[in-house]
Amino acid sequence: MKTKRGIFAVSTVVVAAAAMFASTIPAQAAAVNLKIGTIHPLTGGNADYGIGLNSAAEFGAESVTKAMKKAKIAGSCKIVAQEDDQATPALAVEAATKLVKSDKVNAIVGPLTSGSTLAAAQSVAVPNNVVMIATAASSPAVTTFADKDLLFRTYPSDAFQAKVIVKALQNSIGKKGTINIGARNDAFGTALANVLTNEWVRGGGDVGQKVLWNPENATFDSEAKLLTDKAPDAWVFVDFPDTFAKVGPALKRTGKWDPTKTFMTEAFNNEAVIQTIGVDIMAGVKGTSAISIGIKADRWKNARKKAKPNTKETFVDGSGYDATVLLCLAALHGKSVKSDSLKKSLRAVSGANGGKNIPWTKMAALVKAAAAGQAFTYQGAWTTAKFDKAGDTVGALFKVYNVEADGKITSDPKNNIRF
Amino acid sequence: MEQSTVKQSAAPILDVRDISVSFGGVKPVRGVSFSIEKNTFTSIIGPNGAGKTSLFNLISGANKIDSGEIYFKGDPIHSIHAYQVAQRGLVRTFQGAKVIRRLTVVENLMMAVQGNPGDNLWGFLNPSARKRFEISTREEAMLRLEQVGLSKFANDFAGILSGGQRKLLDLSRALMTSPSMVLLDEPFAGVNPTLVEKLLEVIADLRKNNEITFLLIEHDLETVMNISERVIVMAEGKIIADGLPNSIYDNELVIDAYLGSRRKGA
Amino acid sequence: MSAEDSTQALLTIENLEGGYGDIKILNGVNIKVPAQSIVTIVGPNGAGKSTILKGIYGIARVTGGAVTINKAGVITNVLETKPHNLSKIGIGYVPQIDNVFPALSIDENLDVGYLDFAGKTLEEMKEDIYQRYPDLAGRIKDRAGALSGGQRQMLAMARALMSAPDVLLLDEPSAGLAPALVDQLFDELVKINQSGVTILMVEQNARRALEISDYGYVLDMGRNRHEGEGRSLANDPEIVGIYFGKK
Amino acid sequence: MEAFIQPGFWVFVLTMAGIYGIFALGLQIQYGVAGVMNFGHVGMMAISGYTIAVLVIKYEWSFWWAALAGVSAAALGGALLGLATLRLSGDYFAIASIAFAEITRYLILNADGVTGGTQGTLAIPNPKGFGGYTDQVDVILYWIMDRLYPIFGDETSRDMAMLSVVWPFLFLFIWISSRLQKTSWATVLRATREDDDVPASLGKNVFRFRLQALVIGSAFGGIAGVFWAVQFMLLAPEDFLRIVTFYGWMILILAGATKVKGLAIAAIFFGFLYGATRFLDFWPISELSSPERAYLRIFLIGLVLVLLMVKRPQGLFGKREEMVLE
Amino acid sequence: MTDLIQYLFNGLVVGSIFAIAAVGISLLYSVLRLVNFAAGDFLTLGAFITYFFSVTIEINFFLAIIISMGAGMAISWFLELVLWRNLRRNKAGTLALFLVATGVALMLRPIIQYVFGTETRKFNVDILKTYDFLGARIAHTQLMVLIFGSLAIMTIALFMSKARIGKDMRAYANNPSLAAVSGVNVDRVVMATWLISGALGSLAGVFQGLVQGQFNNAMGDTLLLSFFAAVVLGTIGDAYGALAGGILLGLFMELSQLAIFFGGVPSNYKPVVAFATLVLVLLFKPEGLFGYRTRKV
Repeated sequence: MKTKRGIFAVSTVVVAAAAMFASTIPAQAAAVNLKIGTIHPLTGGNADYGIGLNSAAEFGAESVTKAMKKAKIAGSCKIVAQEDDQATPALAVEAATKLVKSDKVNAIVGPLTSGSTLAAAQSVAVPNNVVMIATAASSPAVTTFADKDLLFRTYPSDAFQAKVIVKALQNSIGKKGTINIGARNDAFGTALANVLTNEWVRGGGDVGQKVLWNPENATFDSEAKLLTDKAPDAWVFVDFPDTFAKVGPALKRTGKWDPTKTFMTEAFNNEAVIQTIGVDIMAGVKGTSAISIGIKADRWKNARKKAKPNTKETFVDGSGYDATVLLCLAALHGKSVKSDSLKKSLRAVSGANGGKNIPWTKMAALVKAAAAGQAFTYQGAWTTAKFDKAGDTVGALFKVYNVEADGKITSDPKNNIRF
Repeated sequence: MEQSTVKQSAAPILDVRDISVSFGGVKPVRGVSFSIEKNTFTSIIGPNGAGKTSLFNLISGANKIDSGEIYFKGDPIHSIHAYQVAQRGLVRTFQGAKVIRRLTVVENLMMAVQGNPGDNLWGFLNPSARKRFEISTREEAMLRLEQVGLSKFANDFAGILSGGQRKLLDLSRALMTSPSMVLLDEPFAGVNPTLVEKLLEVIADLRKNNEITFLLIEHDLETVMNISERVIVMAEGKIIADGLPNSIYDNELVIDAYLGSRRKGA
Repeated sequence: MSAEDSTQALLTIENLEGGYGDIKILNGVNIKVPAQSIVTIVGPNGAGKSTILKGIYGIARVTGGAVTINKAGVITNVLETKPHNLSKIGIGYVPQIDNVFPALSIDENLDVGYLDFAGKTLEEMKEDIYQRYPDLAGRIKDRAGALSGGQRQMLAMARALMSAPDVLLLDEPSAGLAPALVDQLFDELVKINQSGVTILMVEQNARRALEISDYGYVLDMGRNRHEGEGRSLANDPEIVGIYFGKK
Repeated sequence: MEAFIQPGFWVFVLTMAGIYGIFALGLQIQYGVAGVMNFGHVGMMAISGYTIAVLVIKYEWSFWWAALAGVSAAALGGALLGLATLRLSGDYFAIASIAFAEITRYLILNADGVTGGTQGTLAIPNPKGFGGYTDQVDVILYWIMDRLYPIFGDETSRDMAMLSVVWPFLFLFIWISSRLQKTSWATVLRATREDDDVPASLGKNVFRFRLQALVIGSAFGGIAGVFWAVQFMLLAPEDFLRIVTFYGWMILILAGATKVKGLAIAAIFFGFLYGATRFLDFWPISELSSPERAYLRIFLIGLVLVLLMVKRPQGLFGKREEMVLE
Repeated sequence: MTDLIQYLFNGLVVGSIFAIAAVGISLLYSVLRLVNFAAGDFLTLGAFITYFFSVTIEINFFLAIIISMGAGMAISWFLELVLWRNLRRNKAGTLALFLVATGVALMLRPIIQYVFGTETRKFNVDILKTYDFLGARIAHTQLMVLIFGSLAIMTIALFMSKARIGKDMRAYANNPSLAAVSGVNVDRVVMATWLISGALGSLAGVFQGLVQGQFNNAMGDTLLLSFFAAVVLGTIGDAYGALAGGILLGLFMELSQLAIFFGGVPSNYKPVVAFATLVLVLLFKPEGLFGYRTRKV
């Protein structure tokens, strides 16, 4: 027994030493230098989101690099080029081609829109075997798209989001209500509105009015009128803040809209956005949003504000940060910048293979764990990605947020939705 | 209105019946009727604003008439497009001579030929026929240019031609369509006398050999008197006299039209 | 031309040459317009009558000669004055066609013609005009495009008079007018002249115009061909010869 | 600099230049020959591309028949536009043609049951469950890539195969077009550019000639749409904004409106301008943030367009009077 | 009935913005033969300059609007001096002007983005206050636009019909050569045209920002074609026509959603209504609704 215990102890020490040796030496021997390129709309109507995501991605790369230096892990994780696609698919392809062919990046973060994402993946990422993590593409088509497992996304699919919203709705008004749906007439809005309709009707509910609005409309009063003429049990709006900033006042002005019966997407889980649109419009609105377990969203915002004081935040920024950090961690984890390795490691570090939760706040622990080749669950600034087979995020936990009368966003953990 | 002494046969080549037109508040042509015999040379004279060019615009189909009828070779032409009128063999020249400045002189002429397979888009598919046609067209065009002394400009842009040369080009181009009748709108104004002589010869030759009918608007009355078999005088949109050239000299109405009537009682 | 002559003449045209593009129409035209007179230029079609006026207004190209206006001893070179400043040196012009603004009302047509240093206020000026043309006064709000030919001509003249010109240049004022209106027009011109405005006109209706003119010029082939006192020139058989090419 | 000299991106840029070249060729026939100012040309490309995608994905047509149908649909679009508005004078027609292209785009955007709507062609409902339409062409492209591989090795790409297809076609079309422009058909059209009355007085149906030019030009727009569809393998309504038409015009003006043979060089020039501005990251421009560099890029393209029109409206190869005499 | 009043009202609000922007475009076309493709970006610029002065620097909103109109005038005039004048001197054709205007728009847009940022902005105006009117709901901002818009429209109309330079502009647009011989100073007319269109562009931008509640840098460009539709509807080159065309188009776009029109045109087809109106007008009445055919000489 004694000897056995002794042997066990010795072997443990040896194994541990070997493990330590293994985890430090090879890393120094083959330093991993990951080159990332980003594609976002930096000009045009969607530039606001693109610029925010861009700086968030930079912040992500810098955070990882800093932590690596501190932990004396050799190698780097760099954003080598940032391209503009004006949210048009053709330009996204052009940008991706430049990143892959000229800058020789190992991975791409972006683009923003589903159209751009699919085009860039289809024409560039897939044929050239380059990993891509989309930052805001939500179209269900991304899931079914034949991507040779190269296309990931940190933003949840509409199919998934719709389920969450429907669940929240059902928890709130029951399964058999009538809802009115308003959505922006673009890839994001129409897809989510459709899936939402299907899910809600399947659950036994009714859809009264469904109105699609063009983001570039001069006014939205007529649309607001259609949506409020017959009061439903609840409203669901699928929109981005820049458009809803025009729709919201129009809704309010009808006098028939009840914000407390309104559910919205994650885009509005942001106090700055609430302020911009107007607290008096948004007070009472509910919505669902993916959350990281145990960390307040504000912490990331404050941290970025410190690191990048000049960029204005938008709701989606955390997604760009997570995408970049995950790529860097995956490179460390697989000790390679090759796509096949990145693909595999992205799952290992995102929590798809299980492992303990490590939040983004503990970057040192994250890089060490990754460099050690461990599987863990990265608790991101935006969500817990847990990439599934299709590369979609199936984040674990959603909160139901509520906009208070003073514009603060609160949520009751009791209402959290778990998948 | 004074009726002509020129004989009228049963089937005139051009028959204009009581046509009128108005633009806005202006009525440039008011109830004009006349007919033109085949292979004749008739001139229309009259002071500025008499409606002569407006009349040509109506006959050639460039403008639509408000009322009346126009027959060419027995068929009505008042309700068809200008290009259809031209295709039937009634072509015109323009006051001030319109040339296509950015086409070469010879291209200006070649464009006028009818039935060019190259005109038809599908003619593109039959290059040999097109080529053959264009070669023969070019020959014909060069001949015409030689006639009027423009052959040395054949491959220059028409834009470089002087006013007189443009008139020659305009006339030659009209003739390239192989017309049976030509409306000439002041073809001699600004052309130097020797070329006018030349032109007159060409016209005489055409009348003799090709049986082309001419209707002329001209200001230079001397020329008109010399070459016309018949003169129609217009004033204020109406025909005020129609007859043999010499008859109009003594016509008080005509003199009044030109010099203005005296004040009544003056 | 003697110095004395040129001081008497309000408007002097000397050896004017020019045309359109490279087509030369004027081959040296000399015209003198004494103050307070009516001078008429006649001649067969294509003689270059209108080109003189268009040359003054920069619409036709002038290649030689001079045009001067002499107001109380102050001599101004007309050819070097921009078209929009000609009304300021006392020259009013009524083109033959397109001589009103069809989209503007009658009142507005007059407003556009008004010059603020004309000595009278706009209202006074318009009052004068409307008194002179009661036909126009009745429909001041109507678009000029809705006017008949005669009324248009009247309006065009009225517009030119709004700048209180010393000399009025008229390009075939009777063109396109019904015979009854022609009488009215020439009566009108005499009245305008009597109110102190010098008139230089180009006219197709040679006899009628010359009858009211103090002096007349006959042009042919862009040159002075004949001239004389108005009424006698009107009855001069030589004109018929010039017109009908009997040389 | 190192990134700048990598060939891969330039292969893409050249391919796109070729497609834009074919696109501009349509405008060249319409404007350079017939004087028709079509500012809705991008609509024809959209019509063609979408026709192909819908027919292949939804109705399982062969790509080749679908491509033929696409080009025909674009030509038909041109005919429709022409029949409706070609009698209008220049600027009116230009505005009407923009409206036509925008209507086309909005219809594509909103007819989601047919076109995939906002989601792009991937969302076209189809029996197979996957919205690709390039399988048949890809067979050829891969065959070409196999032939290119021994020469270029790992640099071989689908773009390279496309490049080797697009450019011969561009040259072929330029050749056809220049032949076409030697016919008397083109002579008549050049005459109509200056004056309608003269050709009409010579028995030429001006409207028919002009309509033909519009239809042929639109067909070239449709052909560009075929290549565009193959190149991107996926179409979305945002690809067909009116700015694309202006890029076509820019190439045409660079070439000199009447100089069909200059188009190829102008297309390369434009492609380079458009692509090279993505590399504006050397000092001192590198001091700017990436969004600022993106603004600068758009600004520069605008500036080049303005300077070109002010300083050299006749383009690289054209004669000045071509532009002056509108 | 309430529906009708509501849509009518919404249409009038949109229409008055269209009208104000369309007059500027129409004047530029009639005087300079310039189809101003940069007009949309001038709207955006006007809104942002007003924002800068009224929100960032916090001066009076109306004063800020006036400053912004002044800036619009200044920039327009500047472009005339450095660009358009030279093009006219070079006898640039319609196409050249088309393309240069597009180039200007391409240049202006990034400048606006660079200077004012990409964020969504809003004025310090209560966008929620509403009034009841015969069952229809009327927003404070809409009412502001309607009142000040009508004032602006009346001012423009008065200016065009009463002020000397306004009449000169119309005269010049109507018959340039006669205007010149009538003593109209062409240089002054050109300058006035730019100044007016610059000022109106800014004003329309502010109004649009007010009606939307919020705006970003893409605001003007997306509306550009609607403005052109309004200009064509009201007869190109006719200032009064543009005013009427703008209001009609606004009404037409909003009223098309009423059930009596094909069961109500869905909201996402609204732009199609505008462009289709444009094409139909061009098709059946190319001289515009208020145009009249002039004599063919």
